[in-house]
Amino acid sequence: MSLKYIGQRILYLFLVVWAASTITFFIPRLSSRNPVRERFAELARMGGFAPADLEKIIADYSRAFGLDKPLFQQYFDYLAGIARFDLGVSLNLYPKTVAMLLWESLPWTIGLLIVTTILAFVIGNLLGALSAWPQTPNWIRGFATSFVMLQGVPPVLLAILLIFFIGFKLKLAPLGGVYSIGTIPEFSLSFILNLLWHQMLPALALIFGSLGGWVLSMRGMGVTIQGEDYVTYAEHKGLGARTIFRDYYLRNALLPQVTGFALALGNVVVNAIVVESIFGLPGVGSVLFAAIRSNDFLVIYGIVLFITMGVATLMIIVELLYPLLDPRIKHT
Amino acid sequence: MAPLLEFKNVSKIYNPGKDETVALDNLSFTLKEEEPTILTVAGESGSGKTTLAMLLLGFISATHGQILYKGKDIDNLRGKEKVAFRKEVQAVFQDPFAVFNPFYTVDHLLEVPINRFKIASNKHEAREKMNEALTAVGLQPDEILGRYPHQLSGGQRQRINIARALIMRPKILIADEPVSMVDASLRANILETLQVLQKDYGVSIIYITHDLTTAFHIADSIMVLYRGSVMEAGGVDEVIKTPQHPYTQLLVDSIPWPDLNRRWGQTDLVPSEDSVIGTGCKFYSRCPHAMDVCKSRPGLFQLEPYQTASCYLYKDKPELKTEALSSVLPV
Amino acid sequence: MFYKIKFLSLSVLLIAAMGLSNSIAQEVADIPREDTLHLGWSLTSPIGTTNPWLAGYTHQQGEALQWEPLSYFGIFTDKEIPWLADSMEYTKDDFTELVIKLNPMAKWSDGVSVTSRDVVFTFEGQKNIGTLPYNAAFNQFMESVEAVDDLTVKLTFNQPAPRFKFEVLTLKFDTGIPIVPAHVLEAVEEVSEFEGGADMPHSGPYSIVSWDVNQKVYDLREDWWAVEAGRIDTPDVKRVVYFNIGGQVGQGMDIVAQRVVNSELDSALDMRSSVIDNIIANNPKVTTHSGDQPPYGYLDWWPNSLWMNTQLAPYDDARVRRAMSLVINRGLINDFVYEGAEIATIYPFPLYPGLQAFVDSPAVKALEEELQPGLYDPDASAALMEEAGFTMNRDDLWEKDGETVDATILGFEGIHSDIVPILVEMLRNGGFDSDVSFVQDAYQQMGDGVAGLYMFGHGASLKDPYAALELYHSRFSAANGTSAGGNRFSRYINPEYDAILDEMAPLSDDDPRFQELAAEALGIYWSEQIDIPIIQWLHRIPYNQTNWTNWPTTANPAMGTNGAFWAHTGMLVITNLEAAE
Amino acid sequence: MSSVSLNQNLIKRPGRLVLLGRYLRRNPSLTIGLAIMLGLTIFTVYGLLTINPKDAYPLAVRPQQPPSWKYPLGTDFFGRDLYPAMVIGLWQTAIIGLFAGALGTIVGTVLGFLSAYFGGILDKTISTICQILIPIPAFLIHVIIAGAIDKRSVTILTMAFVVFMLAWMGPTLVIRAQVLTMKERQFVSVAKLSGMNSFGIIFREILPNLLPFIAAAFVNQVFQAVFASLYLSVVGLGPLREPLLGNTLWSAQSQAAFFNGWWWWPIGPTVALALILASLALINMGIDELANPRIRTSE
Repeated sequence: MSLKYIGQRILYLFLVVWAASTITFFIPRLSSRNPVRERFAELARMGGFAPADLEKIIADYSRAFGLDKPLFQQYFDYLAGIARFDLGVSLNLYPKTVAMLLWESLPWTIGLLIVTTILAFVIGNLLGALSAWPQTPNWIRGFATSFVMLQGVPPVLLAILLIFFIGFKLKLAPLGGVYSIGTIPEFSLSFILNLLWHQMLPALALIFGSLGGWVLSMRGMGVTIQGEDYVTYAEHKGLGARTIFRDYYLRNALLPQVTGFALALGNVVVNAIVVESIFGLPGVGSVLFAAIRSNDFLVIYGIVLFITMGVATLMIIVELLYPLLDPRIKHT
Repeated sequence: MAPLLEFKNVSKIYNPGKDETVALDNLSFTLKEEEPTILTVAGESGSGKTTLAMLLLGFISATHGQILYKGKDIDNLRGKEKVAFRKEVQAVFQDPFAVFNPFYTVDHLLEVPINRFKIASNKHEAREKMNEALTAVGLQPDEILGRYPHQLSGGQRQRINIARALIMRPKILIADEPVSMVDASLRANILETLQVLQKDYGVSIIYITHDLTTAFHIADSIMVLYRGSVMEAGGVDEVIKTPQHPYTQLLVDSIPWPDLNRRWGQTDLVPSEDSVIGTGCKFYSRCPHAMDVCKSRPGLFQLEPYQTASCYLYKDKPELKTEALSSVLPV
Repeated sequence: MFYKIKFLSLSVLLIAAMGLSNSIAQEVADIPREDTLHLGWSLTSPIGTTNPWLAGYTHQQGEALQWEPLSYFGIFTDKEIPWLADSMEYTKDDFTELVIKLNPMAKWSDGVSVTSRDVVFTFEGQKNIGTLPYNAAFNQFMESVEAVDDLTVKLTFNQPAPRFKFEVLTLKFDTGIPIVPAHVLEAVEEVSEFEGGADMPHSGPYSIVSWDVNQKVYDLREDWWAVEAGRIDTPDVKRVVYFNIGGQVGQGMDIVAQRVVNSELDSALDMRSSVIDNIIANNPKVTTHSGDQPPYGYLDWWPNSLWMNTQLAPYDDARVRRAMSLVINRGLINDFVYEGAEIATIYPFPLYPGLQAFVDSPAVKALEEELQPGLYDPDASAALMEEAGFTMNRDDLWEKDGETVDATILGFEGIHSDIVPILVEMLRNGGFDSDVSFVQDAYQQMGDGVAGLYMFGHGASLKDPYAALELYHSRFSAANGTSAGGNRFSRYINPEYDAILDEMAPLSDDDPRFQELAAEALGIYWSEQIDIPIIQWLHRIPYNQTNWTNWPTTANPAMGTNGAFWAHTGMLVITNLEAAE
Repeated sequence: MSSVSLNQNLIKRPGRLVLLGRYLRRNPSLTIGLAIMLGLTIFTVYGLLTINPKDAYPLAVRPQQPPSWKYPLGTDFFGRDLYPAMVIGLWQTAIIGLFAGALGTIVGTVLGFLSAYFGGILDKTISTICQILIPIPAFLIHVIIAGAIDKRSVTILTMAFVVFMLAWMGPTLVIRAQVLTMKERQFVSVAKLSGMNSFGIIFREILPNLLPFIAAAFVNQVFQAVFASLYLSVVGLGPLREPLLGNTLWSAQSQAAFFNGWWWWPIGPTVALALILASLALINMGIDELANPRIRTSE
């Protein structure tokens, strides 16, 4: 793995972030909307605030947010800000910065996403690999296929159904939130159990929602690998089915899936946006959902950028680790 | 009259610059239309023999030098001449399966050239031509046509390939390891077919192989390449029976001759990494006779009327100009 | 497996640590559930922001428990509720001077007394700081403010300001100003950027003790001045939890409803009629402002109309506006959307006691008889449209010069998604080319007047019709292409109308001439159909009586405030609650 | 050898239909997926011919009615008959899916081909752009685009176009990779020797072999488009009055349909969406097999 290669990848990361920031910057500005004005209008509508001289305040704030500068000046200021990891200020939650919002919401999302993505990855890939493996009993195949069908049920709906039936009707799980109302957060076992207990349904909704994808792609991979000579060869060597499955088939089929892992995180975030808000979890998804609905543009940009950066970085990390998993690959 | 094919100081360099690879180094030879021959190009993988084929077919362009077909540079062929060149220079490739488009039946392989080169004027005639060609290579058209490639044996597929080439009545046929992926029992059959082509149809064949035994059986002359340069060339009899260049000796030595008294593989070919001295003999690092003088590139020394070697062991012999290589190749 | 569980709990611990690292937590006492009030609401304020003068401040997320006004208003009893001030009196007949007397017991939470210095500081700040919400009002009316003594403040106006005391100095619904502590804010350089923090001295009954993104926890102060001053009994509610359900964009209404049913929440944001219906069916302990009967809510000050830009064709033609009104079937709206409750309206203001008296007056009754503003008559509508030069095209839509009537209704999904689709179909059936548009920039489009038709509330009048009628004064009718803020979307211009309003301005609402003029103006509003009144706005808030009783209802108006715990008067609602047996 | 050929001569080659039938029997996922798709198509086409489209919009029928003979799928809060609403919703969802899917696939295929076949700067540019855009979650960009469009002009087709904008990179990279390996295959060289020009090689030699990949990309694109349209509806960025499946679902949710006991309201669009997405997933699974010649040859 050469320095030049790493340099190239870092350059690539920059390009990705630059592309994402450019898209997010310019597209909204193609429209005639003015987020500052919308924000104050929203306040006026909610009745919390009845500014008599809306126009003056809007002008003041537009100046404060740099919206009165020429577009390209704004663009370069924006890029310069990103370079300093300064993602700007939320209009809706002023004076909260986007970085603060991310910092507040990220832990709740990471916790949920890590657990669900890993579980979905492991279970999904195993089921997918099994369903492409000729010796697999039919019921496992059926099971795997049913998860593919489940993928057709959007996690949004799954979340609503889970809350209504498991939470409300059967009273087997809480109806949302991160912990029980009124519990004072502290570092105790009971509080942690409380936290875990509240993650159960959202995790289920997300796992069911993404399992099918893994089953499907792993299955495709498995079908291809099966035709490879080394699997045939291993069979002829008289290795046990279990060994062949694990060492020759699963391992080789899994490799491309690992690259998908980073990309999948990006997609999980999309599901998380809706699932989090349905469960009332204060994660990045909820923040983004609220920002989308109120056109809190800097927050939208910031989160889009952040997710993009995360996905791109993970992709590169996975790519750098790839030679460890697959000795055939060398980065030059 | 210009010769059919002429290589004039042809070199092919990949990635010119720091990491360049010289795939073919200053090669010259000619084939004459009136003297159809079978010329073997032998060498290990990486010797430049495949590059030679690609150059000849016009799939890639030479970095230096010229390849002339009937006196015209093949890179500059246009219109009718280009069509003629396409039609008259044909190839049979190593993998008899890969040449078939899995989407179509094997008919496709034969129909395309017939249509493109307007070899037949109607469907019936086209069918005739196909039958004729298939029969010529020893196949029964009824068994073959309408089938998918995976339904046929390797030997059948390779013969269809030759039939395809045959349909076009080529002047030159490049046979790139045509038998290496075919069952041993069918090899002789295919090689015979090639010989028939040369004799009966007047096709010059460039037979590319790493296998000196088959070369010995069918070729008239041979050119041994190592890292893009000619090590030894001449008549097959001369070169294979009395190899003079240390490299050819190694190659010949490693042939498992069916002679129990003959020991083979006595000397190991020790591959080495830091082999090429930019300006020296390319075989220097592996050569058991390496000498100081070998640090500069040896020329071709003519040993016999039909044998030449590029080695300082023979520096007393008269030196042959690179361009005159063909003079030692019998037809 | 065991390893996995360990890994999971370890990561949860780590994440919880990260998540809680940016929260406020003091030493928190154990307070049992029966002394705690759980409210489901939307929390968006930055953690630690309590200063009412901070840019972007809202009183709706528990802040109303900390900040108090000179006076509250009990809308359902039509009574002023003196608070930090014992009295506020206009001392001149032409409403140009106001004297405020403060309660001597009033104290900030750090023990410092509330004095006239705080009041003067508050008023001057409103006048000088551009970002404050009443900056314009103070600049328009206030001549000077002066501390006569520690407890007396004299406010002088530069013109008659009969409504200033009520509109600005009194807290009701979501309007008015609270008094801020001078001794804290004077020391701050840039008050609009000062966060305040959890321990900022305040006069209200509760202090914040724990705050993260999920909830805000307020505990009762033992030393609240209002109890000592005899304003109120010691509150039963020892702790208030504002739990973040994400508000109108967050957790779905149905799930919040489920949490109310199982008594996790004692109250939450307002809900649709059908949902309240089912909450009560699932848990009979839950009640509403109107008990367990529709309409389940109380009247908000925000009746909704279909507004029109009267400077934009074809809405510049009163016949078209009237024709649209004639295809709105208000009875069907009541049946479809509100379970038969009489919600549809013909007035641009809410029928609170003062306004109810106005519409019940003979003058208004006669006008209503004559103009029939609530009439549903498609034939009459068609006749008007033909008169206005429209013809019915092949799609059964009115058309003039090849253009259909662009009757796309702009509205807000969170609050209009039940009613607007119904209106759209009514208009379509009447031949108007209508569609729904719940765009995020709806309000801006309304303000800019780029589209024709908007669903929006009035939010103006509470006691008398002046504020609502003033919305159509041509003073606010900016030309097309400019922005019309503050709900003045009509851009209506009528000198005759303006003259009536100008005559009303200096008059108090108990002046008979005022009532006469108001009826005249309402007559013009109806005959010109400046906008199409559609519905009264109700707040339907579920009150779970499992833990707490004495919620404000029609039968038990308590101090007469509206029942919204998030409004300025929410503090009075909460402090009046009684523990259930 | 001769006995083998004799045998081959004796077997009568079965017709294409029979082969297709046999193939479908060996490939149950493709069969089931196609069957569901066919069912949905019949439902929609039959529905479109028989319903009164007006019934799919508010105030048409009595509101809040559970399923009955008169209203097979019930009616909703706004007085829409949910059966015609479902028919039209399926139709509109299909338009978005097919339009965005087809556009994404066509653009992807063309770019992939250009990029891989001609190489050079063109290839560098196209593949770099794709690689840069791929890690950016498409949905987020959809949101930004949809948020910036003037909402009154949002139609079913605009929505499809928004979805397409970021749907072409996937197919481009897949097709590019396939063409890259394909053009190194010897049958391409042989076709050249047989006198075929670039045009012929692309369309007659390479393209047919890519059909399974293109089909898989297409199915995948349609899947993504349907999903994206649902989520755009959910965040309120679609054409609201239209009974798009996502819109119906989300309006049911925002009217608390489950809690209010109007279970039939969200169930219809959910089942429909699940069936569409599941059938696409199954077809995708089936095509995988088709795309892999090794699997195809081993019966």
